[in-house]
Amino acid sequence: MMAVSLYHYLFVSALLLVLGIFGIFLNRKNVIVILMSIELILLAANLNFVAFSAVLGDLVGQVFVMFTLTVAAAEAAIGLAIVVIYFRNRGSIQVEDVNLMKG
Amino acid sequence: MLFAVAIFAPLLGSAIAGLFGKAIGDRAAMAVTILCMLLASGCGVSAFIELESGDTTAGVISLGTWVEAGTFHVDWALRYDALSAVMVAMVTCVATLIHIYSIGYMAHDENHTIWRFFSYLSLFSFAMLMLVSADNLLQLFFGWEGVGLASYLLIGYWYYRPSAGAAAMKAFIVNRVGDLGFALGIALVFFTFGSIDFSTVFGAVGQHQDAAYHVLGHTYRAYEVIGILLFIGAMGKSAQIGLHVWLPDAMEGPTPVSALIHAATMVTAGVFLMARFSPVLDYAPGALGFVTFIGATTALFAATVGCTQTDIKRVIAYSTCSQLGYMFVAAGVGAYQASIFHLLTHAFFKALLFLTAGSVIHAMSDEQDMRKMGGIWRLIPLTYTMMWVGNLALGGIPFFSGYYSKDAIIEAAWASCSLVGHYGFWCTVIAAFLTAFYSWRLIILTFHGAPRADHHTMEHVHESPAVMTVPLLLLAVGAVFAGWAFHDQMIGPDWKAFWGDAIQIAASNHVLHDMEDVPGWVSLTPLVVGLAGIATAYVFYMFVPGIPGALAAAFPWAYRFLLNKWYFDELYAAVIIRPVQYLAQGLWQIGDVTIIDGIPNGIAALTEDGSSQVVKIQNGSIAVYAFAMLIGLVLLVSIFLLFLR
Amino acid sequence: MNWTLALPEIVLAVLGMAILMFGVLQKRHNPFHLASMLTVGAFLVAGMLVIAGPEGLGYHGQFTSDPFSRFVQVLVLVASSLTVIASLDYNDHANLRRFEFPVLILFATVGMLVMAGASNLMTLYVGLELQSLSIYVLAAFARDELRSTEAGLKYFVLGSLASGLLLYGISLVYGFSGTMEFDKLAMTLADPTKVSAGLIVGIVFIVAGLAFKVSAVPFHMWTPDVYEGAPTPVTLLMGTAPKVAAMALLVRAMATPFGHLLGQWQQLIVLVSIASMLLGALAAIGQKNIKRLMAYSSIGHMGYVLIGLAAGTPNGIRGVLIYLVTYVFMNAGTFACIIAMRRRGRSLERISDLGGLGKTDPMLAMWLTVFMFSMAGIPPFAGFWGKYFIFTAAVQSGMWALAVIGVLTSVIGAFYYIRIIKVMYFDTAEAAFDPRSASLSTLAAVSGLFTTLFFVFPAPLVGAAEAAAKVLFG
Amino acid sequence: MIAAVAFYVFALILLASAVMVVSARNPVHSVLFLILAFFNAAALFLLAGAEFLAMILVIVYVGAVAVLFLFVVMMLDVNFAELRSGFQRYTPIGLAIGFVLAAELFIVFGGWKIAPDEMSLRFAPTAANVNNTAQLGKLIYTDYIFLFQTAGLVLLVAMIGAIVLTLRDRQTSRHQNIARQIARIPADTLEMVSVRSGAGMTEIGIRRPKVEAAVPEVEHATTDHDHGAH
Amino acid sequence: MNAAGFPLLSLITWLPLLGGLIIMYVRGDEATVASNARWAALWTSLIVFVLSLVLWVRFDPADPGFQFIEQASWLPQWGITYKLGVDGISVLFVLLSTALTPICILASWEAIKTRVREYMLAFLILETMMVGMFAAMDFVVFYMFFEGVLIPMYLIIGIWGGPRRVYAAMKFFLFTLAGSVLMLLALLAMWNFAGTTDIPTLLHTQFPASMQTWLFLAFLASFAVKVPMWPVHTWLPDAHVEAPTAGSVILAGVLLKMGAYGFLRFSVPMLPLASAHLAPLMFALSVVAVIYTSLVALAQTDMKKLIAYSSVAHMGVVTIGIFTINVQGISGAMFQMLSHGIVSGALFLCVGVVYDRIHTRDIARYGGLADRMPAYALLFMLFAMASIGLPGTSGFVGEFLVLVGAFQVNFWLALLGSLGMILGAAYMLWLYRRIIFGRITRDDLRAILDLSPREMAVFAPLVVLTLWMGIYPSSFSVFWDATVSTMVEHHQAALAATVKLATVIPQ
Repeated sequence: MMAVSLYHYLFVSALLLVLGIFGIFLNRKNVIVILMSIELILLAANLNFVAFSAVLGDLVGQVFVMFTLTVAAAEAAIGLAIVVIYFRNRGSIQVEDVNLMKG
Repeated sequence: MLFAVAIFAPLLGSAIAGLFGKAIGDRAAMAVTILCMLLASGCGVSAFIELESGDTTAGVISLGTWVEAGTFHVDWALRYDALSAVMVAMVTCVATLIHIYSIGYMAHDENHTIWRFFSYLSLFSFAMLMLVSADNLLQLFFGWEGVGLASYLLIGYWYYRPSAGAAAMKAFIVNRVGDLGFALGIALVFFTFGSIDFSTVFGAVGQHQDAAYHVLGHTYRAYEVIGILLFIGAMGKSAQIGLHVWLPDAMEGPTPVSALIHAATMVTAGVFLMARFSPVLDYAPGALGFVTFIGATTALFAATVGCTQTDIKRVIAYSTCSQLGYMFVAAGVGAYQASIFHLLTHAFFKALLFLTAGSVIHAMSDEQDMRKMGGIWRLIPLTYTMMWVGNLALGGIPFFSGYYSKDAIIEAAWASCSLVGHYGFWCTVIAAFLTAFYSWRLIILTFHGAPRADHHTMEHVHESPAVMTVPLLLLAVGAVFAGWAFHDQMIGPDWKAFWGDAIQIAASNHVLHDMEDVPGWVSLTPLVVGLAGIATAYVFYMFVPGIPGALAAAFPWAYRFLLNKWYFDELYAAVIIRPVQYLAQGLWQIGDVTIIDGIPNGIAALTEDGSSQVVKIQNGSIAVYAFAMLIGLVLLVSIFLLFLR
Repeated sequence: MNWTLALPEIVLAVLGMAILMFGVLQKRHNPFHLASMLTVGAFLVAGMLVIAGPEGLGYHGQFTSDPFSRFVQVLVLVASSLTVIASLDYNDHANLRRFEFPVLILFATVGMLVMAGASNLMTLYVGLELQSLSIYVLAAFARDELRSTEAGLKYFVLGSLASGLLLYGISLVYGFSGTMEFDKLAMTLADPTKVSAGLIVGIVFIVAGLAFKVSAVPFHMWTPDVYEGAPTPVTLLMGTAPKVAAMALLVRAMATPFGHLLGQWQQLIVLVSIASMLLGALAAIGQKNIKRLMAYSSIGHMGYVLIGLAAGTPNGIRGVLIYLVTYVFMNAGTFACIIAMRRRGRSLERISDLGGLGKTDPMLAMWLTVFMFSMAGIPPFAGFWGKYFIFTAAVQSGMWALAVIGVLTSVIGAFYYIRIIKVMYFDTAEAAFDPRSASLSTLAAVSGLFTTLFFVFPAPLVGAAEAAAKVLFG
Repeated sequence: MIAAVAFYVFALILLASAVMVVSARNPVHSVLFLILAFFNAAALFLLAGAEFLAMILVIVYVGAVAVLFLFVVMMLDVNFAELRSGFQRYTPIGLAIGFVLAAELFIVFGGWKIAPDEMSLRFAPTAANVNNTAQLGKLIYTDYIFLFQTAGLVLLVAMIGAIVLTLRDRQTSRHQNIARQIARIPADTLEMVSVRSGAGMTEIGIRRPKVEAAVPEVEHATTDHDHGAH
Repeated sequence: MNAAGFPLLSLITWLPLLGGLIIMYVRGDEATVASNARWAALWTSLIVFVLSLVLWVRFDPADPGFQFIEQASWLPQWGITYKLGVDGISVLFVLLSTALTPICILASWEAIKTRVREYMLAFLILETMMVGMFAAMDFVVFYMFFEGVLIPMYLIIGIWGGPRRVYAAMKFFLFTLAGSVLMLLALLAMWNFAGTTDIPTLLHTQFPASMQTWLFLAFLASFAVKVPMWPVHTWLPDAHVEAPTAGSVILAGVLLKMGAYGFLRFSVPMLPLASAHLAPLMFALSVVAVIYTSLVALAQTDMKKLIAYSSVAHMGVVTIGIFTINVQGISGAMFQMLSHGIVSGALFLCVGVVYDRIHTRDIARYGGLADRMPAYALLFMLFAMASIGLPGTSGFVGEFLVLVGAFQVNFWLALLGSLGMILGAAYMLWLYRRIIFGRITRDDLRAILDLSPREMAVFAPLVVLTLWMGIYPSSFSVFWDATVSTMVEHHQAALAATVKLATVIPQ
């Protein structure tokens, strides 16, 4: 079963979630970093699932992680594709440059 | 039925002249209206005679339902009794004469719409006839407002004159103030009696004596309130002090109009109303006291003003005002018969005076200012004579009609033995002096002395054509003999037989009886002061013409006070008209535009402002958007954890 | 295991792949139009399967087919079909004639159908992602347009964040309840002692994730920008079908598994609803771009829909469904009109471009007027009825504050709707638009007729919505 | 005990590398730290008994996703010197909000408990005697077939999306048209001429090789997007 | 089936829409379209009018309930039915609507030159909405038509209006919408309580006292704007000034009546307690409206604005009458509404006549028209006098009955409420004096033409009605007498029941 208590996992995942969120709205650099932050958020959720799955002795959590990973991969592919074409048009992927439309 | 014909014939004439006048031409319009009027007067007089001779009995002619709402039921109906028959006869006769007179007077009208004039005249006659023949208060109100409309139209006949338009408006609006009181009075009558039919109301007078009405924080007897309210209506129509301001201005209309509506008929509607409603008023002593007080004050006030006016028609107008005051004094002390009697005689001599004045004006090439007349009595002797006749009647010189009626009123005032009655007495006595004074002032200034008009005008002074003078003569007959002829029936020993149920008085009211027993000096006083007035006028204006000027110089404030008609117009302008104008502008510009519109406009502006604020956060930045989402999330989670667990 | 429960989804996916193959292999002609037509056909087939299909809970509690899901699915299919039809003309002119477009719409629709039938948090997530990913791509579909790609980027980043939060929420719910199935969740939560804070926080996260999809305040921030930037048919799609599906999902999630926690989430929905209505009404006022305006308008509309949810009664849900139906048609029609705004081949988006449309193109102006009045909630148009049933529910539940705020914001909202009418009819005429294509005219007319004549026979639709709503409350 | 130590180590490295992902100045470094984070997360998975997922995480994430990230970062050729470092203006309040969230989550986690009857809700209890991979496989291909297929669709969409967004036929690139190559016959391209000796090329009318008009097919929809919709 | 033997009310309601459809499909060049649209609209409205005369003939005045009832299933599960019918209160409003529409169409014959087809369409739609609203026997149906009126009216003001038409149209729309959405909530609350929106049922439903107050206030929000009552009246002058002549006519003639009709149909009979309790508020607002707006009218320089303000004052009299809740007051209010519908409509037409010739509504630009336009002057005089409330014209009866009704409530109410008699005379005569009286000074006025035969035809029915209603009003009041009496009885019974309840409960 588990080597450490569930709470440890939950704390780690919560911190990971917050870090991921910070990555999205605090950084000014690069859109790709935002994509990576999203991966972190998904990872946090996955960690939760795995931990709960272990504690509950239920495989459903792990199954969900499988699907999550699939979706995350697809998301990464599409996200990167969008970033690429955005870069082609804009010539920049700085976060602060993404503000053509507002108001 | 003759009575109904008398009433509706003028309407027919008016409608034909008014709607088709342009097509059929002035002459045809005149012919139609005058024919109709002749028919009406014929029928009216016959109806009166029939009633008096007992050939027919008083009654009500119903013409169908008018207004109906629950228990409020009003019919179109003609009331045929002594009072209405007298009035109908008088109105039709005087109106017919004035119609005829107008043919001559209006011949040179620059307006070229004489058909319109005659249509209005007939319409006026119709309205007045409806008024006097009404069987209920609402129909009376119909006629009441109808004469208001007709007077508006007639005063404003020369619509291109700004002053005429203003005067017409003033007349209507001031009348409306009174009408409001009248309308409220009608409502209260309904509220008290459950009906506004005269028969029902008068029949139930005894039952509702103790009815109370709560107003102004106090509870009054309903009859008193009814009396006051109806009298307010009468004040407007009969130009009593306070609401008299329209009458002098109304002289803007052609002179026959003045004769018709502001002497003989319309202004007497208020007096008629008092007489008509005598059964109720007799139980309202407080209201009657008020009536006397106002009437007496008006009589005196108008007489004083009449002494300083220079416009010939205005002098006569103020004398009308004053005489109406007499009538109200009579009504107020309970001598309704006397008031109607005076109304009748006054109709003749006042119409005569106005028409004579019209003849003078006609002769003087439309000059109305007495200061520009003088020295024409030889040129227009007939007019001059007629003026004398009229003024003798007005001044209450014995054996002329005014003598009988005026004396009766003054005696009645004394006989009422009340404080306000005595006030009425003294006021009327002084007014009698002043009346005589300004009447002869008028004669002297107009006809005697050196001609003050320019040469051109003087050359054209001529006697009026027969179509004008014949009515004058006929009216003069009335002015001379009406008093003598009707004295006995109306206020003399036969009054009960004459009036029948038309004027019902309470058992406690015995003024007519007491009148006979007044001291001799009371009966003599009017004559004495009248003669004194005539004498004073001669002294002032013929023998020692410097006195008026000297008096005016000695008492400039008094002179100006009188000349400016006690500053009523100015007072109203300052207290009512201008504040209302300011208020109107203020309510519009500040109330509506700024405040009331300001609120929705402000809300709109606020909304737009809010909109721009809300949109500000939408700055296009992904980070900000994500941040907003996160704040939202944290907020929701916090709310949950803090409040909703 | 009754696999036929998911037959419409399966058939649609298979057809989608077939169309994809067809598009790839077709070399001679541009397959865009044909693929679009085939897609519409596939939607039709799926629609018939939905209507004719069996009911029940299948796939081990992962997927369900009940009147509610079928109602939503049909509506989603209609909305998607309208989108595809609208895209025909637009893509022709915008050089987006690529068969992937309808195929992506089709797969997005599959995702939405899955969402509609989800009875398990896992299904919910996967369906949502299938739908979202397709639409991310569609938003950026005009890949040489900076605005389109920016829209795609924004939508993607924020959408991913939202689905990350949703996922995290699911994990919490799973962890604190031990199951992901709606039925079992409902069973568990029936016992108040088992309701832990973690569970509720999880629900909040889930609500946040779904609220993002329906663009409810404060998760709405992406909406105006993405609406403006995305190709107009995609905007139309985003405005209709996914909103319907996500709202249905929200409703089902709140009503079935979390139904016993009504007291808790109700307040949440009330807050979100009020904020959405206010923002939708206020922010739209100053807009000059009609697509942005529609974005704010949709935020406002979702606020009204959420009133129905907040009421938490079958009548409320009925109101939600009816509102969504009317909303889909109004939106589709409006966007058809927006797509028709084109002068000399150039698409126009400024509201002022509509100037004098009443003179230059009375028919288009008339339909747009109908839609605007309808959105403003003026009877007898369909939009009024949506609001009517929503407010009925609110009143029944005694949520007076919500109802009053709702009607007042609808007045503010009416301001900008009728301003568009004002521009069309009262302002001076500009040059006429290019001739409309038949597809757009048809679309506008169909939507317009539905919007106008809805009031004549509302009973069948209302009855269906009633039946659908009742399911959720057992 | 060892497991606990291992957990702390991995968890710490995971969080530290997550911090670095977010804050590293160079995106390449971020990607590398992301990879590190994934490795450590995989270790945590392993500690929790999810062996298969741990492997998948490494293979899929590190092997595919992270590499894809790296590839794109490199490809986009961003001038890193220009990248603004530092954080947004509202960083302090942002941090505060973040920490509030974290704190709330921590508080909430404290309330976790497992009730016996909740265990009955489990859909797929772990079996002790079957290994993790087999169990998962069995579940995915049977009970979760519907979602599994849907997930497949997700991937399909991702594929279509990536292609549709990024693939473009350049006008300048030349494609091999096999059918045309095969269909080519000598007569089309070769002309047998008898050459006089001493004659110049121009004299015998040969200027250049005979070439068909070989315009590349432009019908394909993925070309020509120079004019946008707006 | 109903007294007519066929679905008369539905026919009257929907026939204009059919005419509208026909107009929509008129093809041809602009002149042809315009001409065809005019004729089609005129004929449609005339046919509708003739049909509606059946109501006049077959209506049974002795029956206080609804007549000509027709019913169709609509949303049966929610107690919402498509149900039409008229009772004494509504029947004449239906007739008023159908009578004014052809007059309006005729009045716009030449005045409207652009987009004639749309104009006529809008008017026909408007007629449908108006008739439907007055004939509705189901609250939801009522609401649908009530709000639906906004659509054509908004367009009429906005498209064919004057220079500030946009502001006016927006204001009109938003004011009325803001009010009526609150009514919608009240409607829903009533439905929630009674389970049906059937008006006859609701009339006999007793709502709890506290609920009544809220419902009343919600209704007030809607109807007060529509009437309009002070202080939510400011949309009216703007809307009137900017609307085309016929739009003003309909606005004054029918649309303002919708609010008062709402009070009569819903507030008073359904919410007797609240009506009794809040009557002082209504009186206060009405009295302020009468005095305030009359004064404001005095300050106007624009003819239409003046008449618009006078409308507010007259409607103030109506609301006084309604809330006296006695037969005279309500009857007077009814009469005042009908009369105002005709008279103010006619006054707006009068303004339109000169506006069509001189293209200004500035009072100062006119003067001395009596000289060149005697027939016009006569008509104007008639309608001005009717507006002032001269006995013998329609305006008097209503005003006086309201006075009588008000007097039974309170002297001050009667006095202040009747101040409009004086002020009304003041502003109306002042207007008349400045337009008709005086000397002609301007050349364009010197060349002005008197009424054309078409205009005469427009005015003729109005003249007849004005006099008819003034001289023989009982031929109109007989329609509603039974209904109003019953309503007042019910009201008193309801109040008495409450008093009894209140005295019983404490024991």
